[in-house]
Amino acid sequence: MPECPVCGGTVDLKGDTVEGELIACAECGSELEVTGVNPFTLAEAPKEEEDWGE
Amino acid sequence: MPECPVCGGTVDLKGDTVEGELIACAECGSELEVTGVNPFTLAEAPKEEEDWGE
Amino acid sequence: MIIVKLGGGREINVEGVIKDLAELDQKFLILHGANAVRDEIAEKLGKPTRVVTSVSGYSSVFSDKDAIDAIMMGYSGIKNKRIVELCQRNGINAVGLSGIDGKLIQGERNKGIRVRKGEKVMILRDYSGKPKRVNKELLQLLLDHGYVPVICIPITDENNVAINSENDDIVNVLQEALRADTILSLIEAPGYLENRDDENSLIQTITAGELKAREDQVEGRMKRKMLALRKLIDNGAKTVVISDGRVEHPIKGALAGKGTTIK
Amino acid sequence: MIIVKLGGGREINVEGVIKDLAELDQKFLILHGANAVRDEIAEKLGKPTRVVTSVSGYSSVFSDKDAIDAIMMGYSGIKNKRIVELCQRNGINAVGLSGIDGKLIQGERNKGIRVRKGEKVMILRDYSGKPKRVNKELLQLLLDHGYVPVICIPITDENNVAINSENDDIVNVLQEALRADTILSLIEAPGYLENRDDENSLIQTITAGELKAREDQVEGRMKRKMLALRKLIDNGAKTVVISDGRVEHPIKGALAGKGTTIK
Repeated sequence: MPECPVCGGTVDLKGDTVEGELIACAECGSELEVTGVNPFTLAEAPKEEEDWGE
Repeated sequence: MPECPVCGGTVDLKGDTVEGELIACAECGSELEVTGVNPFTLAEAPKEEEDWGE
Repeated sequence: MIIVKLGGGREINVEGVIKDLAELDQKFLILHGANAVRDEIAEKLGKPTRVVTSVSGYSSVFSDKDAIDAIMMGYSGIKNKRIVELCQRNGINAVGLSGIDGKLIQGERNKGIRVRKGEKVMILRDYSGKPKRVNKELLQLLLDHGYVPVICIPITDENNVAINSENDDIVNVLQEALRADTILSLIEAPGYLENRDDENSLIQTITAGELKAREDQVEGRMKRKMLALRKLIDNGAKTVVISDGRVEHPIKGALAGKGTTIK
Repeated sequence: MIIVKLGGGREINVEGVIKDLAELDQKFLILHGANAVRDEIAEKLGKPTRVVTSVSGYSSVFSDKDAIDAIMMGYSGIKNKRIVELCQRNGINAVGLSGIDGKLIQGERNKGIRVRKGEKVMILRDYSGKPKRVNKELLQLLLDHGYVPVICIPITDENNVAINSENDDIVNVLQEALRADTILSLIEAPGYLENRDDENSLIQTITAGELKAREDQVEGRMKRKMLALRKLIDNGAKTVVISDGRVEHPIKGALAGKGTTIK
């Protein structure tokens, strides 16, 4: 299982996790983005943006 | 009936003559374009061009 | 200098706008939309414009590759060139440019919005972003040589990729560069309406301060539009007029104060 | 100065062309076609490209209003802007322009061709014409400031109306203005073939004189193409190369003399 990029703790991912999914780190609560599967890779989720404009 | 713009002779047009049609003047043989119907109007046909390019 | 912002709806009287502008003795440039014709093209090409709604309730166009193609066909293709043609036929020496031409409008790609997909919350990224700066040298070069820039999306992102963006934001980066004294925004309504559905609830004049107060009362798209308008005043515009683009003389009307004037 | 003429077929390796050009240390500009993507758009919009045949046997595209719309969407819309985007992503500061922008390519409307309609012979007029001159000042202004013009139809007629025209003729008016020393024409074939259907019948080099002789043996479109090529040499081009635009390095190949060189 991958490590949380913020606190280093192990992040437990369910089987149906897909790329682009957002999850919260159980240990530090940071919002993480699943950037890859097989193997799972994680990154801190980008800052909140309401919309794109048009 | 309209006059030939080149030689001034009367041009005899059939009933089914339409705008954009090309006809030859019976008297001077010039190529004329029917530029209007009701009433018929005539003009000398533009110089021959083979094609438009593309 | 006047910045003319044309809405992209079907009912905008573009011919009337151009005929009015042809009589103007001031320098001007045009920023135009084309959402109506873009949607039509996208529909007919079997890739209709898609709108996505973020978890915080904002809806916006999903700009994937097909959507950028439709923008290039609709905005910088047919709408831009038919406006340039109309200008030329009325003695205005227009040059049509999208934001990627000569990196005219440079922006930054959006980082992604959050959308719900069944039980999951997903990050959704596309080809859209916010404009940050303008190639002022290119604009000035054309203006100084008697050309009238006719501008539209797409703009270019930090990696020179073509992206969608919002004309309300683009007019702001244009204003930052050009410091125009007057900005005319022509829309498919008499002006800024107190009540959207009542064309008689037109607000004639509004100060930047009043605008700020109204901004605090609303949410979402309307809030963003008001913020963008207020920024124009902050960036040196003396007069911003939102006026009806459907009438016979839209520019003359706006210059005569018809619609909503922000001072 | 090099003029790069890109064919409008699907198989032209545009990315390969742009990557080669990014390494070039000479000034250049691009004139491109887009007939393949235009035909596809016209088809999907339910107004397929129509070809008419004149009484003297010439066939050409019938450019009515819908056809010009498709040209604005296909040529000056998606093709032009995707090429500009590719250029920008490879460090080439491209500015995309159609012939009507700033009256870059000025022409004259065709007077009409003669077509048979049942028993009658009719004059058929449309929005097409021949290019006559170029706005050299605008081209020079952009080139001198480090921009690379990426040019396509429509062009403008004597009344500033947008019209269709032939790239073979447009490259000639560009050459008259710019007196480029090299012209590279990239097509969907190895070069000028003795026998159209035999890719091994490539003619490596041909002098203007030999071209004139061949011109006299053929009729129609091929004759016009050869005349246009010969005119390039008359207008000061030292080297004209017709080369394969489908290979991995189309420009490098052409500059190395691959294809047919006209001297």
